[in-house]
Amino acid sequence: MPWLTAHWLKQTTTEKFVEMPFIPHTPAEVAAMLEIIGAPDLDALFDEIPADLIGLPDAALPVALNEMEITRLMHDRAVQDGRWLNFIGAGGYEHHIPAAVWQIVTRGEYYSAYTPYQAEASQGSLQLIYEYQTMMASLTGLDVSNASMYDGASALAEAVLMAVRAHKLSTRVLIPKTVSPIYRATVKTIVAYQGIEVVELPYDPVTGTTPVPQNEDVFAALVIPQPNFFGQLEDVDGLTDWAHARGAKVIALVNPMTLGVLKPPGQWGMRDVSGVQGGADIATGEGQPLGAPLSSGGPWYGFLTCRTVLVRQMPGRLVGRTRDADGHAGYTLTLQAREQHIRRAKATSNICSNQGLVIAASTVFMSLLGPEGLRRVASACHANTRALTTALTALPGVRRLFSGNSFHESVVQLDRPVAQVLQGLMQAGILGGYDLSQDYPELGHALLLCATETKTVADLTRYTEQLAGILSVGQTA
Amino acid sequence: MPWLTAHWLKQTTTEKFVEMPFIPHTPAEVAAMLEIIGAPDLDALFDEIPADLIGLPDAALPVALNEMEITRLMHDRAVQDGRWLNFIGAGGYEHHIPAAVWQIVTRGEYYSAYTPYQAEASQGSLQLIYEYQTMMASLTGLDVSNASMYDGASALAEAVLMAVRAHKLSTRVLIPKTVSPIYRATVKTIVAYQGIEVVELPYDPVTGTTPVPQNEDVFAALVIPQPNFFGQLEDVDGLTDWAHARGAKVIALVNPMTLGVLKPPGQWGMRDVSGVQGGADIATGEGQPLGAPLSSGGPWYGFLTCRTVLVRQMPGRLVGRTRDADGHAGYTLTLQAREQHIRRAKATSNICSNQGLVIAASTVFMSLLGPEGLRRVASACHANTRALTTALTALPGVRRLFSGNSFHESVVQLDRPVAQVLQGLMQAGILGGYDLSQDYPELGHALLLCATETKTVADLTRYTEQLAGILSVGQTA
Amino acid sequence: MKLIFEHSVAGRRAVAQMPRRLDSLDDLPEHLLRRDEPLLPQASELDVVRHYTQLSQRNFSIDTHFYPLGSCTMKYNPRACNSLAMLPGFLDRHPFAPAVTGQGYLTSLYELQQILIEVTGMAAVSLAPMAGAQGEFAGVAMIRAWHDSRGDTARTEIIVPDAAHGTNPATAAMCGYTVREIPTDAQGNVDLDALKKVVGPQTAGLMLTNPSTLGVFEQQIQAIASIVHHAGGLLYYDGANLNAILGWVKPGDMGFDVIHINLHKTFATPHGGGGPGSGPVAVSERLVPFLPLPRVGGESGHYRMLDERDCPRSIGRLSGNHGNGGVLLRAYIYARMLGGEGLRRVARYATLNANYLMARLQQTGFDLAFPKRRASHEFIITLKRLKDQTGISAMDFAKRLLDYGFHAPTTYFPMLVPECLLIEPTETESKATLDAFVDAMIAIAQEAQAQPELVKTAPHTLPVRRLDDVRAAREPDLVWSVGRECAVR
Amino acid sequence: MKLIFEHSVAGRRAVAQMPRRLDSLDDLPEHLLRRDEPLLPQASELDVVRHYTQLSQRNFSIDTHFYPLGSCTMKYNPRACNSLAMLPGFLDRHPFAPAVTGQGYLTSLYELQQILIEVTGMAAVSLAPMAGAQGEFAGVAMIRAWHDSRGDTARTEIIVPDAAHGTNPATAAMCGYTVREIPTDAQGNVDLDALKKVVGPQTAGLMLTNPSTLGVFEQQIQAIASIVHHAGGLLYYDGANLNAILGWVKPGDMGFDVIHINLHKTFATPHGGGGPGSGPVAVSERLVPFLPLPRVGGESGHYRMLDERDCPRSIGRLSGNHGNGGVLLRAYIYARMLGGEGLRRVARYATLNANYLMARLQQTGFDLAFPKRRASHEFIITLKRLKDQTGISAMDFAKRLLDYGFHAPTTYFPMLVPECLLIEPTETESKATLDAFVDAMIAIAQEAQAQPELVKTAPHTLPVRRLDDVRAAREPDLVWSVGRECAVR
Ligand SMILES: Cc1ncc(COP(=O)(O)O)c(C=O)c1O
Ligand SMILES: Cc1ncc(COP(=O)(O)O)c(C=O)c1O
Repeated sequence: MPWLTAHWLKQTTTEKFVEMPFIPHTPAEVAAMLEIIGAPDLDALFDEIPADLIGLPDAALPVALNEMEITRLMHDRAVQDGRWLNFIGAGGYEHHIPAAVWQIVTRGEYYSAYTPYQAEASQGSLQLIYEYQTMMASLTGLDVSNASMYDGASALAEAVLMAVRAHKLSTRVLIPKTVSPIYRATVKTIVAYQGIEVVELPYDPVTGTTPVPQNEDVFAALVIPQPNFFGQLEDVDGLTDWAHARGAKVIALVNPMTLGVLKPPGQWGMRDVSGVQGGADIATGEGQPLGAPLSSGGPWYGFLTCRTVLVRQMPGRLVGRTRDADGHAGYTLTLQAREQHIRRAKATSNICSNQGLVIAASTVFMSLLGPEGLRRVASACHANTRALTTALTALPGVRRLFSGNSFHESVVQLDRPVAQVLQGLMQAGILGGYDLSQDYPELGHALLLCATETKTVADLTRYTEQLAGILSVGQTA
Repeated sequence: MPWLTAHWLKQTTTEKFVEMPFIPHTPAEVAAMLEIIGAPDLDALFDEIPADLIGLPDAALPVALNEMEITRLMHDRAVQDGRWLNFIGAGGYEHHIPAAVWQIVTRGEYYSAYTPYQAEASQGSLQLIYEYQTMMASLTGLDVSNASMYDGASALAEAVLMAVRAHKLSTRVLIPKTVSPIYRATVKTIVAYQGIEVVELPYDPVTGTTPVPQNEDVFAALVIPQPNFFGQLEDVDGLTDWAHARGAKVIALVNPMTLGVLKPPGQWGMRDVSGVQGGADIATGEGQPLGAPLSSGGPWYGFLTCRTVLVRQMPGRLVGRTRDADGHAGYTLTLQAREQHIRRAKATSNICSNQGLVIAASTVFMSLLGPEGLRRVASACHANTRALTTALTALPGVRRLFSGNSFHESVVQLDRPVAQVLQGLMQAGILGGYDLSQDYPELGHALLLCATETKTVADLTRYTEQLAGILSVGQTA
Repeated sequence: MKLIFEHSVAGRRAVAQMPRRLDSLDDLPEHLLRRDEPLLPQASELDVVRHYTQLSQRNFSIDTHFYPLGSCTMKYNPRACNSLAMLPGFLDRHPFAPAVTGQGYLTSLYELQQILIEVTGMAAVSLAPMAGAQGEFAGVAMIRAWHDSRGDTARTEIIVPDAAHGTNPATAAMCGYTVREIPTDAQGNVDLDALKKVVGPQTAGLMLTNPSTLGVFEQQIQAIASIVHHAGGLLYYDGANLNAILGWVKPGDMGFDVIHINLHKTFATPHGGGGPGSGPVAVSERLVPFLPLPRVGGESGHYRMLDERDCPRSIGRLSGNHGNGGVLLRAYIYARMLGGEGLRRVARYATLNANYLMARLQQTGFDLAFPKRRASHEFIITLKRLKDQTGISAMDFAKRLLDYGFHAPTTYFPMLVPECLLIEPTETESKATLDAFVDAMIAIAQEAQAQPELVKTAPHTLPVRRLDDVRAAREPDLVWSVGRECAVR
Repeated sequence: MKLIFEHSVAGRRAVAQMPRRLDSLDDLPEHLLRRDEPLLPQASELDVVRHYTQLSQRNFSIDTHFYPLGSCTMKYNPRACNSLAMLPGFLDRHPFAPAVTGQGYLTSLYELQQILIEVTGMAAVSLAPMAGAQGEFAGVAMIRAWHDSRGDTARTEIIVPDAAHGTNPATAAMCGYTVREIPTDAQGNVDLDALKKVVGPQTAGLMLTNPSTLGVFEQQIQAIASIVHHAGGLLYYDGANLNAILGWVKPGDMGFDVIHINLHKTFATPHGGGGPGSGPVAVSERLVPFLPLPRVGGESGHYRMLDERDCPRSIGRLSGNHGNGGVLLRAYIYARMLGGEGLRRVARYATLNANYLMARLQQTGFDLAFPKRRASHEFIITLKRLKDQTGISAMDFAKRLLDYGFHAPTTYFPMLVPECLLIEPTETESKATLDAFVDAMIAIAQEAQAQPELVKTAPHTLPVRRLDDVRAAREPDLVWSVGRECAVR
């Protein structure tokens, strides 16, 4: 067992675990059941399987741990992963999650239920999703929302597919380089085999935003990130109107937490460009900031909202309100003719299981925060990042990289390799941000910073002082 | 605010928190409500209170923290209290508690319900208590159980009061010195003003158990601990028969976890002492081992079971099964004429709130373990303590203090002050046991050890090696 | 529903929850070992999880229902208090682990002590009592210890108003005192003349709740205090109703010498279907030496439990450890989330809700027990008139409320008001909920006239119909045994 | 029940859940800011807790009900998996935090990879796919990448049996393939002749579930594999039904080249009312370079995520991070609690339960879709005869089961069996539960004859009666807005 860690070996014993965790059968019951079946023994139940396919017990697998043993092992591992003062954002954000959120959604009734196909026995999940859809549609300023996609990056890919299906004429999609590089990579994987051409748009090195392109062939959709990957605010109105004027769809890629204060995609554009309908057509993004823990990256969820005209292009599940036999309101999965279990090869997507429990958490989260809570959290993130950026850029060797407006995240440039500085900060228990130099070498020693509402003044000071220390050492050396 | 910790000050701001956590009222609602009441403002609602009694806001109290702030504060504090390898028992025992236990009982329906006075709206709590009563009665081998007392020590005091009420002739109660000193202290506090005389019985310094007394005046009850505070097994049969022969009641003080393997109190005695009814009359003890976390000592619970003839002397709540208007089974609080809210000054006790949620946990715990689980846990504790004792007493300077049988805990004697050794073990992250020299100076450098089922072979080895190291240093110095 | 025992199958085990094997007990003599098998369920983990999850749904609770149970302060129990008090660092600590391993815990408790001292206006507090009744015991025991310490052993009586909670007289009796009950006047105040008559050199003290369990503030409290003090007695404050005056009136300022606080009421810790509660006891200067043990002392970074060596005159210990620690942590977290101002707001809005609900019910035709008085955080209506007219009792009315999705108010307590409902909405309920409750009350009052049988046989929509309490007491069925299955729903 | 929005009151706030103040946004231009207020509830914490607690009680779930939903493997989700995966150390870690800060997490994932490799008999695995369907996507994309890498670009078709789950054809289409459906024979096996007819140089691969969604083991699997391989195609294994053969038959041994595993089925992670799932994809040696990213590599103490630099031929990333980490932890914990033997027992007892239930239902008169076959971990009954006799459809029958406290089996899937119920009891249910289910089935069959209306209009005891799906689709009401309150129960 070369892949077993030393710890694992210590935790197991060589003794055979002859009992059956989670299986309730007693020997007497097994005998009675076999008799009803008319089978001599359990092995007989596998007698239709070609004998040469049946394998022996797998010696390489460890013996069972009881709950006490696995508890100790996982506690050790969780403690080992420790507690860090985190300033990384870049698509995943540390926010306070009210204790009520996960206490409620891990109730067995939500946690251990299946997809609500039997509507009458699933009104809890269904009504909750209907409430979720309402919240997300309103937050993004669009008409309808589905019941979630896997995550923000894959949701963007589905939005691209949706837009291309809706456009019919072109399969070109424009994605600015100010969209997260990982999102761009994901889109490419997912749309790769459907003949879609992804064109990347350059950014202005001064503002870190996407200029309105001068000239473009016909294209199906433009993706507009807001705030963009650098935390810079794009000219969403100009870009929206430009794309609409060319008959393309606009896909807004947004951090939903920031929509407490930033203009919702449904209201982008509409500046006196006569004859052009304003507002993004589709909005998508990562739902994690609304109640999902960081958890090394998942489970999070992707949200997807759109205009009513696009609803039949929507992938994934939709819940609708209807009436029961007595005329009372009730909820059910609807418009299923879009989905794989009905439409099979012609479905809008192959998605089946989604991120149900995470949107349940998100719904409770949004209910607890309400419009004012969302507004305050977004503003606090902005204020904290602004304060941190100001403090850090007051240090010698640190400067703000972009002009223009940033929100919630910002980029600073250092006088030495970012990796080396981050290493130093880790000695002080600080995760100092996201190193941009791998994905954007042209930006030099660029560091993406994020200080959410979870950071206190003392935290910001600690970061600043530690960075000052690290940079000064380098300077004297 | 001299009593505020530095941390506290850092966590608060001087800003005024003008909003109302957990209070839902909006200004408009307050105005509408005052109008219905016919009061000009909120202050008017206090107008019957003498003005000179109404105080000003208390400047010494801190400002509110939001949930995010208190979460960080409490996480810091919990981490500060850390993780120790614990070998202390002495009345509180570290056991594995299945994850299901507290996930279930902290469901709002159990957690936030009141005492089940409205039976029809409380069948959940009531049926659960009926199940609990059944389990505890069976575990102790007696007829009935109440729905809990505060903890083991106070339950022992109530058992003493019960026995004295039942006996009518004497108010003397015999309590061996092998009962936990803290339990003895608690009994004294609680029975102090009811004219009860507590007589302490000496123990045999060789066996660490209570000899059958040679001669005693008439007394109401004898308390018999099993295992006793030293982990030694008392001659429960001999003591029971001796007390019964003298017309006294027997109160068994037991660790319920050990009843998976030790003879239950209801079966003590009965050795051909003709004409004497066998078995303890009352059993009591600390319920913590059955599913309550150590939690620095609480909330735990005291259990109390007895023979049917004593049920009207029982303090606390009892749940009975009855029928509803349709003849179906249902559960309700019963025999309330014993209790303070009916009988007032003549009640069996003043107890009102008990430890409901903890016995709920205990009921789920016992259901998960079943008879076999209890048997195995008790045996594993015994085997681990035995193995540890054997390993430690193989070290020079360590010897077993008592002869005879011990169970689950044991006493060793060291060649130097226990406090000093425990200090050394703490350097290695080990809490090495309970120092008996304060309460039993006559025993010398005596240390009470406990290794429950949570300890692995590696843990025992770590303790042994660390102790060896500490003792050897002393010897060379 | 079936009992868990009825899911039991011989030999079934939730294997993940037990050690892998049965260790040998060879070293122990046969006669000390158990021979029979205890009646515990033999069930799988799924059996157990499903049974207790389903069972939970047969409860009303704050998290699911409005629960206006008078004298019980059923306010929202913040979920953060639960999760933070259950962090592994807190759960895993042994009570006998050295203080240095528990500074996080001890700091929280020390600060809670300080908060309680501030809001009560007392000199010191002990967190040891595990519920209100145990706080009362500690308090009355301290009164007795104080008299004893002064050689004043002739004091044999405790005075208790007739409206008092049953724990008050029961406690006095446990402390060896004779109880002298005094009546209430028509306005719900203590009858001063009666008090003057019973007070004397035999008076050890008086126990009082203020606001009283009648839902009104005892206005003559200062006079009462001076009468009792003058006679050499001490004043005990039953703090069960502290929610009504928290942060506005300090029991210490009213002249009380000793007080308990029900943290599971005023400080929002859960009632847990019966407990655990927590009943810290606070005292004025002269009683400080007698406080029960342990208490948290020391200073920041070096807190520790004070014991008999630190406090030799203490009445002693009430339990094996230090109170209900997990409950104390929840109360502390709650207090910190409210802060000084927030604690003060509790009384203000609890009082607003009670007075609003009282006004609305009065305006819709219900009879108040004390129509001339302000409500405190609770109030009483009496259904005597309805009972006389229709035969519908307070109990019938209460049961019918359950059908409307509301937990019933407290019934038949205090006993001096006939057919009474003691209603305590608490500050965490919204106007919309109170209005819905009024609607239900009106609807039932109409049903009482139009379809009295419907009310008399309520509830109709709960897991069981009206239960036979008489049968329960007459033929006690307190434990189950094999073969005792019976018809269930 | 009311919607959460109907509890909303302008200006109400759950204050403890938000920063104390609104920080200034002065530095931002007006035109980028929001002007209107989003439609989120304005509610108190109690409003929210009560609403969602009550709402939860309107769900069936494993924790409350037997849930024999075919093809979904609704087995017990151990509670320890939940609490351990949610330890703060795991929850708080940022996905971009350096690997050195996540060795506890990465070690668990690495070991999970190894466990999956062992039980599937494949060469390597990627945990990245976030559900079965995404695993399928990754698998078919790898098939395509492999053909492409060999310059074999003429392969444009994926073969799928008619019994396949909808995700199979949908996935093939997403990967740019044309779907060729092949029929099933009377015994539930793939029609080999039909297969031989469609296979050819245009065949990229075949997707198969084995045991199939018909509840039977495809016995000719080795022949199928050789036909497809011979034609140059690859074999995809839809692992949704792995529970039936876990530890006994390895997909790798059957000749599959690529496989996904639904951890939320076979590995007991919760379905969460729709997700999150997890669909790791495993491959034989030749496809290893194409596995999706990231994957966990490195060695003990130095695990890290492999990326494009490590695996330049990968089909790429499927999501922003590394799959559903929290789900992966739950699956890992489950696997460790079962151990090698326990994993093997899963298939044995899942199969026992299915065959027992099948035998009992057959013996009481129900028609099996494949009466001559063994059940795998699930089986199909057809109610066609009943429908013809009484007009009671499989859907009616299913709805009536809800009244009896059982979740309905899967209805109308696979589509080729008329009026079918696909029944999967799973290994964690007891004989007593299966027997109770049979009793309910018999009772409903009798009702169908005696009181058909009762069955046709079921359910009768749930929070709502039968819902109008047609209306839902015809007049879509997908979001709420103020003024759209309607009659509720
Ligand atoms: C007025 C009053 N005093 C005392 C008590 C006793 O408190 P506990 O139940 O915490 O012992 C109560 C509890 O209901 C009460 O209402
Ligand atoms: C046979 C089969 N294949 C694939 C899937 C899709 O899996 P997922 O829902 O995880 O995407 C399912 C799920 O129901 C299934 O039953």
